[in-house]
Amino acid sequence: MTRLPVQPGEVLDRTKSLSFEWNGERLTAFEGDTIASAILANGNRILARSMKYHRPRGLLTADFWDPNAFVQVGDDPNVRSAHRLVENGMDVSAQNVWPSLDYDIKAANGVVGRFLTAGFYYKTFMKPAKLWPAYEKVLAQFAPGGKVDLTTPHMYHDKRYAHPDVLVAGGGPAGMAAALGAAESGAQVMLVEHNHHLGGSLLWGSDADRAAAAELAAAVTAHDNIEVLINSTVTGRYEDNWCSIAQRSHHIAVERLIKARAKMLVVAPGLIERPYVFAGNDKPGVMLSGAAQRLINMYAVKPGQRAVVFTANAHGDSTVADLERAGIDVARVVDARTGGNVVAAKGGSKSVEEVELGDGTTVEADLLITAIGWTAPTSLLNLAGDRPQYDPAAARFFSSQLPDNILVTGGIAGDGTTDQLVAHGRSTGQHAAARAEVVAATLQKLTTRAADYDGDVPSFPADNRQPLGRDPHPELFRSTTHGLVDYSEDVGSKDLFAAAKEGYDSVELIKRFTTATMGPAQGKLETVNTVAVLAEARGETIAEVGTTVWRPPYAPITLGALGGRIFEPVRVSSIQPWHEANRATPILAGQWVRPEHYGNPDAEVRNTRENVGIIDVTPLGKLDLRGADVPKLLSMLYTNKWMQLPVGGVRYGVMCAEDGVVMDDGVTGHIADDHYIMTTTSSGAGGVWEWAENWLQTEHPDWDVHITPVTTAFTSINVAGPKSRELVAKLTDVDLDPEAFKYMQVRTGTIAGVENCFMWRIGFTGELSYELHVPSGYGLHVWETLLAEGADLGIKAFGLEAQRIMRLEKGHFIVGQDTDGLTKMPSVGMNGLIKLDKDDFAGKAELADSINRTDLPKVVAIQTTDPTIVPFEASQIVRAGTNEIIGRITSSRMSPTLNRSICLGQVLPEAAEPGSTLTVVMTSGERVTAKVMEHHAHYDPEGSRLRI
Amino acid sequence: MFGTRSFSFSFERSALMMLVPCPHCGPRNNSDLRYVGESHARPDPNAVTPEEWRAYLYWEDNPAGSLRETWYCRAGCRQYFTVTRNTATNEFENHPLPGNKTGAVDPSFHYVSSSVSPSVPTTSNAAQETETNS
Amino acid sequence: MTTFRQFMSSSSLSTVKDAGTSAIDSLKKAKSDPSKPPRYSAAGLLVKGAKSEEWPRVWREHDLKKSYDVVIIGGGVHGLATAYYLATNHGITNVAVLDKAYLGSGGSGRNTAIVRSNYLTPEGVAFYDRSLSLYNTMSSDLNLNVMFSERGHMTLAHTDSALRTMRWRAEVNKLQNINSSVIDPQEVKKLAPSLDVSPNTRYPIQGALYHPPGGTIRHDAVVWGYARGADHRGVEMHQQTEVLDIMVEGGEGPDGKGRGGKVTGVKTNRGDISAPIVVNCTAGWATLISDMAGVKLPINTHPLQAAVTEPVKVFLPTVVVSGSLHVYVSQTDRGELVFGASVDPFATYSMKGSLEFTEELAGHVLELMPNIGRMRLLRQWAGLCDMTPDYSPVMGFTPVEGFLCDVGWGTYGFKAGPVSGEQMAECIATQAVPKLIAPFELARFERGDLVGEKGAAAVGH
Amino acid sequence: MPDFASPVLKTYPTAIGEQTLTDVSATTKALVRAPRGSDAAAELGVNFGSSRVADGTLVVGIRPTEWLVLGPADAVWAFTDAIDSTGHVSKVDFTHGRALFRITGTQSAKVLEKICSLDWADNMMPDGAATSASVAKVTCDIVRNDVDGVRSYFLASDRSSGQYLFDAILDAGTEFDLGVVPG
Repeated sequence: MTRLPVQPGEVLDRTKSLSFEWNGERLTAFEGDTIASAILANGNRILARSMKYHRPRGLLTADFWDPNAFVQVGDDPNVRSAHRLVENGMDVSAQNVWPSLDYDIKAANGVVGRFLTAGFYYKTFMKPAKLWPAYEKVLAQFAPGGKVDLTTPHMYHDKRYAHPDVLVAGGGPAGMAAALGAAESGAQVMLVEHNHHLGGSLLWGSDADRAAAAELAAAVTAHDNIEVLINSTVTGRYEDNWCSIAQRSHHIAVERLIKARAKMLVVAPGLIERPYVFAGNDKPGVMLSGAAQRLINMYAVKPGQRAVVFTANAHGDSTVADLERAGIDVARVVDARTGGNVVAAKGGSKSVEEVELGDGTTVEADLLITAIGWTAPTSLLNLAGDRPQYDPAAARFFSSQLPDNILVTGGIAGDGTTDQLVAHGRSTGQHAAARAEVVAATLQKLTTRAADYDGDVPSFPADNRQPLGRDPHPELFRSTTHGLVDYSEDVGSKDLFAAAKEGYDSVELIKRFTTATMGPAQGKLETVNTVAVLAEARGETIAEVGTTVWRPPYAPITLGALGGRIFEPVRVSSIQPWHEANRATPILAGQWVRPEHYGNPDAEVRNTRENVGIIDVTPLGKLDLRGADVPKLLSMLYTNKWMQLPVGGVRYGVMCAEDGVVMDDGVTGHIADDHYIMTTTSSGAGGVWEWAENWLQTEHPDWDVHITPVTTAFTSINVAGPKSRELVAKLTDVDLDPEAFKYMQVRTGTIAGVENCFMWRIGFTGELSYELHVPSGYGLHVWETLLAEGADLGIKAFGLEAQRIMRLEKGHFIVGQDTDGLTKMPSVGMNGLIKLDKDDFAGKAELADSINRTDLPKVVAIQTTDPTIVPFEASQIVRAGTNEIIGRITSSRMSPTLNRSICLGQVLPEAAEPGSTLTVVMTSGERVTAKVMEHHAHYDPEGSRLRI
Repeated sequence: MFGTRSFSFSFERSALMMLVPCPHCGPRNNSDLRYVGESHARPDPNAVTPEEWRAYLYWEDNPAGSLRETWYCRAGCRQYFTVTRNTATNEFENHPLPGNKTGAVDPSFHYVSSSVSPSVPTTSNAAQETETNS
Repeated sequence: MTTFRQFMSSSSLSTVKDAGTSAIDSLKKAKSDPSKPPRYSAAGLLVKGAKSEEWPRVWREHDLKKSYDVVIIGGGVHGLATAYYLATNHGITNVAVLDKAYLGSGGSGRNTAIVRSNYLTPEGVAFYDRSLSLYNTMSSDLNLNVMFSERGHMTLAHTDSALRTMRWRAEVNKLQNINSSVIDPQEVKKLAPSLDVSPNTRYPIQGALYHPPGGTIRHDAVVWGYARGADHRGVEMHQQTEVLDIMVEGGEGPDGKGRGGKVTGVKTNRGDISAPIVVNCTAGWATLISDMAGVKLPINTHPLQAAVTEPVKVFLPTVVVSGSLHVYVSQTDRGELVFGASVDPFATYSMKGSLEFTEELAGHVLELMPNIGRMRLLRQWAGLCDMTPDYSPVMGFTPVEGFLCDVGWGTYGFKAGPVSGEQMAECIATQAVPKLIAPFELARFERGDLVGEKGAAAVGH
Repeated sequence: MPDFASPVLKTYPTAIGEQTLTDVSATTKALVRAPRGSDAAAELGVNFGSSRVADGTLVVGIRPTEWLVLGPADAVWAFTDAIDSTGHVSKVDFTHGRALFRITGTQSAKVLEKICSLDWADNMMPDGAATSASVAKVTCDIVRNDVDGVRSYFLASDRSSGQYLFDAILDAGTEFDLGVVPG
């Protein structure tokens, strides 16, 4: 066991013992242990094997960013074992090992490593080309990472929006002080800490550090204005301080996404300790000073027996005392500030055994601690447009230009004692609160619904904060030997030198060629060393080489949390309960759920043609138009004329976009003086409404028209069939006499006791039909009354499929099916509806030209020679004997009425003349002949049935 | 392009969650609005050649900088309005939220609304079938 | 037909005449160059590894010359392929490729590296099929492994209407001998077991267009391969070289630019270059470059976002696309899922990623593959796409003589890189528009004859 | 006349907690349009973004030049009939076009914050404030209308999405024990 006695700062609850499995072996842990600390406490050192060479790896940073600590936990791949807490019964296993962690065959890759330089695969496997797929399969075997379990259920993920005055990213001393400073100034604060405890680096520091952390944490937790989110990460900062937060600590969701519009963002993530590049720097036992301090002070784990400490700063220095207190023999302290250096870690593959120093001596040790400097995690600042600048004196990057709604504090802003950092944090919080007040006031003043804001919006206060200093720090990146730069990707400094020599010598090219910085830590450990090594290879400075752009998210976030609960609105008509009770087969049409049929669409067609059928057509778009200028609007939207439509009249129209392409069609009825109702296609309802508003608001604001979308205010029921008049007559007070209420007319009245209904006679199905529009609160009542009253007439409900068949029998085209995004109006055979003598209408200029064109395809009715053959919709029409496409079938069905196959199609003009013979290519490749018909309507082309 | 003139593609998708200065509602998340496109005056259809009309339909200014453009406040006030945005930075002229730009707040923030040309909106249904890159 | 050399010799500019001769000279030089760099091979790797030797630069650095026969603006796949084929197929090697950043820094390095040829229109199919065949032999042609992975490409249909469009595409494809067919949900499940093909989902999978020859490729390698190949033949690649202006004489616009004008060269941040032919091969900045010549384009610039997850063991063998859900996904050999979507809904030159994209993407991916909710998104990025009204490019000549465009590639540019380079090279060398790219000429917009890919894209339901 | 059928048809256990959701879709809703500065606008008495109680109705300025009048049928029609109709004024019965829900409770804003990106802080959405926004991807008209000093909001959506929206709100309210109270 390597568990130490109780440590003063440990975060373990030793009264609660947990057990879990590690590669099939049962291990114990205390509550508060991370998976990695528990594995180490049980005497293990190796957690994983590396990606390419499968080298054994132990802890390096012992925190979230550790590149060597990825494990599989049950069905959860790529778990950060140095961050994830142990839970009772967890099933943890090593990833990327075969057959086992201790013995891995692929480690043989390491032997041939000198040939597998970065990017080697670009230079081989070109020939024979046939063999590459086989090579590829082998390469894929080497894919790192855990396993996805294809039986994992879709878990519950919550989301939330927030509007904090001040969002503080980072719960270390400066972050906590900033939260307090802001909250004490009256701001609503959200404080987000990446780890499980507030306190940051104080947690693994001295007794005084921990006391300071505890005091701050207590104050933060007690403050009403501060919402604390632990084990949560600000993963991104987007436009206008739109910030994403991954919360891994909420009781009802495994991980949830919070989207915060922060008036001010305070970035206080601290610093990330940077590894040193030297030979053997990935051997188990080589770790950063923070790792050793966390293991000893927080988790009471003894990381080794005999240590060499390579230090360039106070954190390294203080680690020496921690090691000694833990009973570790500190064999040598090598001070970089006085010229000391570490050249190589040597030993077997599973542990450091001796350390070669710059002075030529070799020291036996199983632990090598390095403390050589920092990476400033400026990711959130980059996302805000900052371009951090390198300061060679401090050996790290600092932000250079921030927008006014972001402030930084803590280690990312400078150095200082705990007191100095806290003071800077507090004044930053106060300043952030003052700025947030300005933003809040501006938003309140500009937002119509908000409370009145009296007086002038204040200006941003002057920034009088005392800036933090910058401690001098030696620049340490690479020793005199080559070593790993990117542990996750197995990319070494030698690879980077080689790539630079080959011409991949800009920071972006070298990243792409070698994959350095592309791994799970996304450069947090690797980027600065990569840049430094490249600078060395090029003989330039770090500033000259520049840095790569950090991309979001700051820390990986699960797809589950991002997806959240899926909001996919569903729309149903008021008759939906009846459809469901009568086992309608549903079909999705956009957001609408509609009945496709009730079992037998052909029978539904026949019954409608013989008796009477009803269909729920509620999704049909309906716009209520009121005002003196409605006819002008209609004239503008439709290609035909509308100024003379009398009250009680209904007219069909086609709408074109400005490029002459057919956009929508439908009928509009003149209900009363200055009152019309327009119908649109179901899918076009929203678009036509916005289109009409656009004309009214931007081109003709002087016109008096009010548009109200009433698609679902009315439940729409089409009653069709020779007996429809007889049926409707039983229910309504409207005079249905054919002379009083003609085809293409509209009437208002009462239906089945429901007032304020309207109905019109139209004929999409080709039969006598009345389309009833009743207030939706009574839609189901009217539907059921129709069925009851129509029982003796042979009434049957019909679905969308029967309607499609009947409309095809009648040859009505469907916008978006028989037309496409390029079908101009002259193609659909309705040039009579294009009224170029109107002063203006949408698409006029284009139609004026295209109406004379002879090369536009035509929509035509088509029948196959063999009446039993129904070509699939989308079957191509070719020039006989060739593969040259001259058209396609756009709609096709077997007509139950005509007992033959019927089609609509688009063909080039050369083949569009009635009687032309066409060659249709079936899906099977077989070619069949077909004929272009004289009329679009296959059935009752004179329209006698609907005028009775 | 979104078809002011005639074409349009999917817009019921969210992008950068920037605040768009709606002159009627105040600042709103852009997901509440529909982007209509560059604002171009509609020529008199009776006085143009086909080529001039197509220039109106298809040519774009597409500057990397200041652009006059039209938005529709779809989930809010349902008004069309025209604003100026810097397409390189996505900052609106007279940005509603102080602090995004370095510098002082402009308390005299106001909006300009003007006549713009009509567009064809698509519906979500049509948009759903829009070909994506693949 | 005027050939390139006739065009060159008929030019009134003496520098151009010089350039014309130098084109031939450099061609000869390339053929006889004894210092040709070593080929890449496994044996080479072994030898270099054993001797710890270095490889030579993948492409060399040069001082900017005062004149070139052809200046190509944009060092992405399109520009480099154009240069490569100018040199390889036409012997024109006095060519400069200029890039304001590093090679492949634009769309070429930001796309999701999917290739396919199952387009809707005959002209689209023919074009992309040629591109796919060039990709197929690219590794050996360029002597650099571009890791073309012919893993099949599946476009899901969630509605009747989408299925109809898939059939349409399949039928058109079949007539042109493209391997493409509509498959049912059970076949979908066989090809990609992680997909949920049950009928009870919000967007049930009703079938798919399956295209076995489609797949993925290592996009950066394509850039490097063309650059290396062009370099071997004498083409000069100039990184960090930004074009500030294009010099045009005699046009009807301000400063002699625009219709009727003639290109004389470009101004760059590294000095002026005279050149009789300037080719705009940029994406994202296409209108800014063409504005410099006074040429208007029907293009708006929109960002296209992409994202990648952490790696997991390979479980998704094909490319999966859902137009309805705005998502496409494939798994790399490294185990990462690479995601893309359709373009963002408003024009911008900002390439910042957006949170909403990742939310929508994840939500939709989980609709398709409900079991991968524990995978983690690692990185997101965006590239710029130049969108045209008909989802088709603008290629070939413009109203300014000597100024050619290969732009407007929307979200399809990477797939088309090789064939575009090949055809643009032919267009430049022969001074005539090759048949394959004739449908994409700029003048179609003035005629109101848009290319039919728009037809499919706008088919409603 | 038959009984009005609400778009919310499922049945739910009655709430036990303090946070409640109620389907009030049967409420009469009149949509009134009047030009800026008209007599009608003055009689309606509120601007876009706010609401007031008048003669037993709630008058809501839901858009520029557009008002929604909510209440019992008699009161709504009495109020709207009395509005001056001179000029370009229109009145549409919108009762059947919209689902209408009321969510009440001290945590009601916290529930809505999970499905709507609006800032629900008191200064940004005071009692009486009105706006419209996307709630769980459905566009809703929203009015804050506190009950005895307790936060309460009306949400009106397209009728056809009513059932979906009702369930989405309930789901978001799970962690706050949101429950249904019959209207």
